[in-house]
Amino acid sequence: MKKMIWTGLIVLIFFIILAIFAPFISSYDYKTQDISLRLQPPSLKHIFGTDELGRDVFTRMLYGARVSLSVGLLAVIIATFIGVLYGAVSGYLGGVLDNIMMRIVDIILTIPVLFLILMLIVYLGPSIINIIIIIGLTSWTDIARIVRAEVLKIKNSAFIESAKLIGLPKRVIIFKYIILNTLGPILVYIVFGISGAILIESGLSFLGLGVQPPYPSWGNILMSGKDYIHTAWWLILFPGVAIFLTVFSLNLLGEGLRDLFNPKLKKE
Amino acid sequence: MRNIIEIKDLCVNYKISSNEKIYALKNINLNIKKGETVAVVGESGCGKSTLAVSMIKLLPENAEIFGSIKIDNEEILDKNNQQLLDIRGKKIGMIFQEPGASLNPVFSIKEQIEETIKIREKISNKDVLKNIGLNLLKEVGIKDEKRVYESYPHQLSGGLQQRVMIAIALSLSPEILVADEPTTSLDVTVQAQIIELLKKLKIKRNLTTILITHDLHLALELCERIVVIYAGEIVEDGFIRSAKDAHHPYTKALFEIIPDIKKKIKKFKVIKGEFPDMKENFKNCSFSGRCEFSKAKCRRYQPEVVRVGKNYVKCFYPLKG
Amino acid sequence: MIKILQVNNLKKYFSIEKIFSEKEKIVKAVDGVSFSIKKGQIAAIVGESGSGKTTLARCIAGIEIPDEGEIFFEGKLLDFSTKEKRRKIQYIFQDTYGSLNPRIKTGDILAEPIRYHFNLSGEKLKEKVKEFLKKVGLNENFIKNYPHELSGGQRQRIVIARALTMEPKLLIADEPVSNLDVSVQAQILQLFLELNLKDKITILIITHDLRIVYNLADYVIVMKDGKIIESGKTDTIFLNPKSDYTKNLLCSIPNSPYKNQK
Amino acid sequence: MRNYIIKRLLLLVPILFGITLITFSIIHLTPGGFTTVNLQMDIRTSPDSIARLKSLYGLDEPLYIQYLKWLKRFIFFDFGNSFLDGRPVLIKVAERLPATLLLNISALILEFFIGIILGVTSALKRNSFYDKSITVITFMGYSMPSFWLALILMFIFGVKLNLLPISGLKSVNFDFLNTGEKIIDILKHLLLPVFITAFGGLAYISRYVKNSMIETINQQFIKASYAKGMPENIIIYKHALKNSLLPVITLLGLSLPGLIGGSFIFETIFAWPGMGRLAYEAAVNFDYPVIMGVVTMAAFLTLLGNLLADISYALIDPRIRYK
Repeated sequence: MKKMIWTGLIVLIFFIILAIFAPFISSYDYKTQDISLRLQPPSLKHIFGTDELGRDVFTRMLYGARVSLSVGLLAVIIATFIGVLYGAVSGYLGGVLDNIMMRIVDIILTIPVLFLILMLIVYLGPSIINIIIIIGLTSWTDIARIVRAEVLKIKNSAFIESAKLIGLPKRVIIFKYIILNTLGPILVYIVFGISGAILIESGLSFLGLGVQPPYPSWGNILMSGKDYIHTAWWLILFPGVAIFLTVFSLNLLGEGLRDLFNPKLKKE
Repeated sequence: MRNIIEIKDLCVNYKISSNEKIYALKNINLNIKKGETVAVVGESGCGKSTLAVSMIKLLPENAEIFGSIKIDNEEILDKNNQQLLDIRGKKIGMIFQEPGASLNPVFSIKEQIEETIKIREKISNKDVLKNIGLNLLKEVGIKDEKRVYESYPHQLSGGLQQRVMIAIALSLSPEILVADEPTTSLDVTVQAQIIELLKKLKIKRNLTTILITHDLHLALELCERIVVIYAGEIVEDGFIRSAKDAHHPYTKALFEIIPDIKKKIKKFKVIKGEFPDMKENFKNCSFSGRCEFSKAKCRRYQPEVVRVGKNYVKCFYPLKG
Repeated sequence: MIKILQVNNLKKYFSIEKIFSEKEKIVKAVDGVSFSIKKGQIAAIVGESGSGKTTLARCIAGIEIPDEGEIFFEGKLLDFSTKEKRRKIQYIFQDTYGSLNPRIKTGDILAEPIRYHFNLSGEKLKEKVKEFLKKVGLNENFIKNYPHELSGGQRQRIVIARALTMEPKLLIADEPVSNLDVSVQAQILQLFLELNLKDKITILIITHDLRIVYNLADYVIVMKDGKIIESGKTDTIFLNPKSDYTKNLLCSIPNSPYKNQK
Repeated sequence: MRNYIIKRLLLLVPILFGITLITFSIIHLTPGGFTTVNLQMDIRTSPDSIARLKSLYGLDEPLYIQYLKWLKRFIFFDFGNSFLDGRPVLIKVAERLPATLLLNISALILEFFIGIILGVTSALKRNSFYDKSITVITFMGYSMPSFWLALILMFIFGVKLNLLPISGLKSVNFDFLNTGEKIIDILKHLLLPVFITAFGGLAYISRYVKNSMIETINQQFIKASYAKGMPENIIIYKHALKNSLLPVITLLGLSLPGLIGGSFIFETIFAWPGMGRLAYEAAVNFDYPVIMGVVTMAAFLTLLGNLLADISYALIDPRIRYK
């Protein structure tokens, strides 16, 4: 359990450092084209080779990491914000309102999310900001359900009833009792949510509906690579591995945290 | 009478991590004669349920088991799963606490009773099976056996569920019935009915009965012989009717903890401290930390089992009674 | 003696909406119950599962709102409008593990209500917390533990200590020992006896175990199907039970001396 | 039980209503949506033709009237005509439906079949090398971008080894094959997309089944079955399996939206003539009526799947059946 958390964290921190210090790590520019250098295989000069426009793939991946990671993070922040608020209100207030709010979630859940995203992107245009907002706006339902379930469970728990009986004020009950006890599941969701959002973004970019050139993202490097699959394997391999490693380590981290917050496992 | 159960130097440990073990049972020696009715009394975590399931070698994967258990002179611990089928159900029937959880919720009572008989007795005629099943339900005192037979577990009350469990446990006509806290989750009035039923069946079927319970008074209802377990060890074994017959300080305390309703004292006997950590393998008397009579010797060495009156007691300074 | 609690014709019905069946079912959990408890007594409500004993207790503690009837506490209609009034009746849940916030240390669990009700802080607060720990027989090292690090008996003591911090007049305990081992049971019951004797707290205990009642309570209320079957002084009820139901309960006690009289 | 089914069917009405409301809002309320982008997209469109188009689609009327009209057409499964070729959306979607159903249902069957087997076997061999390897492999599948895996497998099996076709539902010479060859041809085309669709979901299902199985095995009635002398294989494969697979039925319903939603990526990569690819093509060509039609149709299918799953669960579990 601890091993999973640490492995996940270390890989992630490594990627984050690469993304933040991209300009210091690579001396190339991500958008300067040089047709004379196009489709060069990996070498000491270009360790991940060059793409069809002669740009350094390694550099593009560094900057792509910025895009992919921040799209994932920001989209999840939006989703978490909406979802936590929605779920908490629904669970805390309960009754008819809860019933209506949850039926709305049911409805949204029957519409395949990716179709919804596809539709919205076409309407709004595939800018980075739009992608973040769209992924954020379409993926809050899971967290809303998790938070609602947790709040309901806690609300009906004996320890909330006893807190009321000893006359603790509402703010203490809300912060120290309800929020403190829902943080675990929310954190777990955030981690899994980021990996999900990164996958969605890369999928969209791969289809040309995501981040638009010249901005690099792991998905659109793959997209341009797909036409050169016979000749330039490095365009496919490296960005794919990067996405896989990021998502894998996020999922590892999420799994580890889920176990960590599971009181059943803790008691033993 | 011959011994139907002979347990010798039985030890059971549960591995919980690479360097931690729970010592659930330590050097258990117990002989039970055919037709005897014995209660195994102890608090939760003392190993009494482990003792019950050891008799049919039904222990979780992380268990290590040493020593010897003989049922009708046959060693149980050497048997593989296939050979154990001759013991489980056929020699020893077993019922558990929370009858609702002991029945599979997605099969009907009919299916659950009949499948054992069908597979083990190789009877496939539907009418014969049904007849056997209904008769079993009648035998355990179920009046509307036809309705119960077609029901699913969740449609029955706790008392009925436990009766069904007893019927299933008896379906292969075992010689021994082991009842592990059979009434703990039931109401008092239902508890009394179940105990009545066990008494009746014991006589009718000449069953050797072993009742596992935390309630000494309940044990006295059904059994002559009481075996008291504390922290994985048998501390006293014998014919105990009241606090006067108790020679181990723990047994005596158990009588006084919940005073019965014969005399009112408005005071509860308190055994100080908490139940010991079963992850330790004691080199001294396991009760010495809580015993009001303990002396330096008790805290340093392990007592041997001695005979006091009609009882066997594991204590350096057994009470005279 | 003065009546601390008076309950008149209390009713509480629940409707169970059965999702898969046709009609609603109404459960009369408490169905017209009247009784009173004197100050300084230990009273017990006894009944089998489904008798409505817990619902009745929850109505008195203000967790459930009764449908009909009235409850008087210290001569006045029950009222929890101020925190002063709230703290006088305390309730101990059957599920002790669930009634403690798993993410708060025991020291804090006890400090919270004291801080809020008595405006204590700093050293004084710490002293007070230790005092209550001592009162329930725990040493002060326990302030650093989380609930899941305690044994069942220790948790029950913390729960009792938390209720005591409110300096209640009436302490209601719902099956306080049913999940505990016999040796721990006795410790907790003895603690209740001492609290009643030394601190003069009136105690209302909900239980299914008549053996406990006999040795603990001064006054007994026997309930069945939401109604009171009989009530009276413990000795009277045990010596001379009037209803068949009570007689049957007494006979059902393991190793019961009533069995031979039947 | 009958009431339960009736209740579930009645609940469909508000949900369907909600779905139409959401999709309608998206077209009409999103900034730069249907009303503006589409009509301004073509520079050649004259103001006159915009007005004509607007009245053609009823866009000059108040929103709620538009919605009601749209709803009325929707009830009769009239999603309008495609902007691209003017053909009715319903027909276009219906043409693509079989391919999508073929892909998704095969993937669903494969996913659950393998997932259940993996879950049950690793529950029985808990903490063994086998269990751990299954966990790692399925977890990797779960973390792998499926389109990337698709590319790589296409490269290996299609391009390098030339074993499998990498695009479409059938070969060019399909019409000249006999029935047996036709089936084999379709199966060959199915293999890669189905495998990739199923692979990602394996982790989820196998872990669900494994946990459910472990939980069941630890239940007291399993212990009681051993105690009453049942042979182990009956306990595991009759008692434990039935109990632990029951909740999987609900999972089947729940995994539909993900499958259908995800299909547009695979369908695009493999040039699979299904609804997903239709949606993608419509999207890049701004063909709104088609997108709308696909989205509502997909939602409708999901709803139907969920309903079937819930009802069959209720039929199989006696705790619900006899309540």
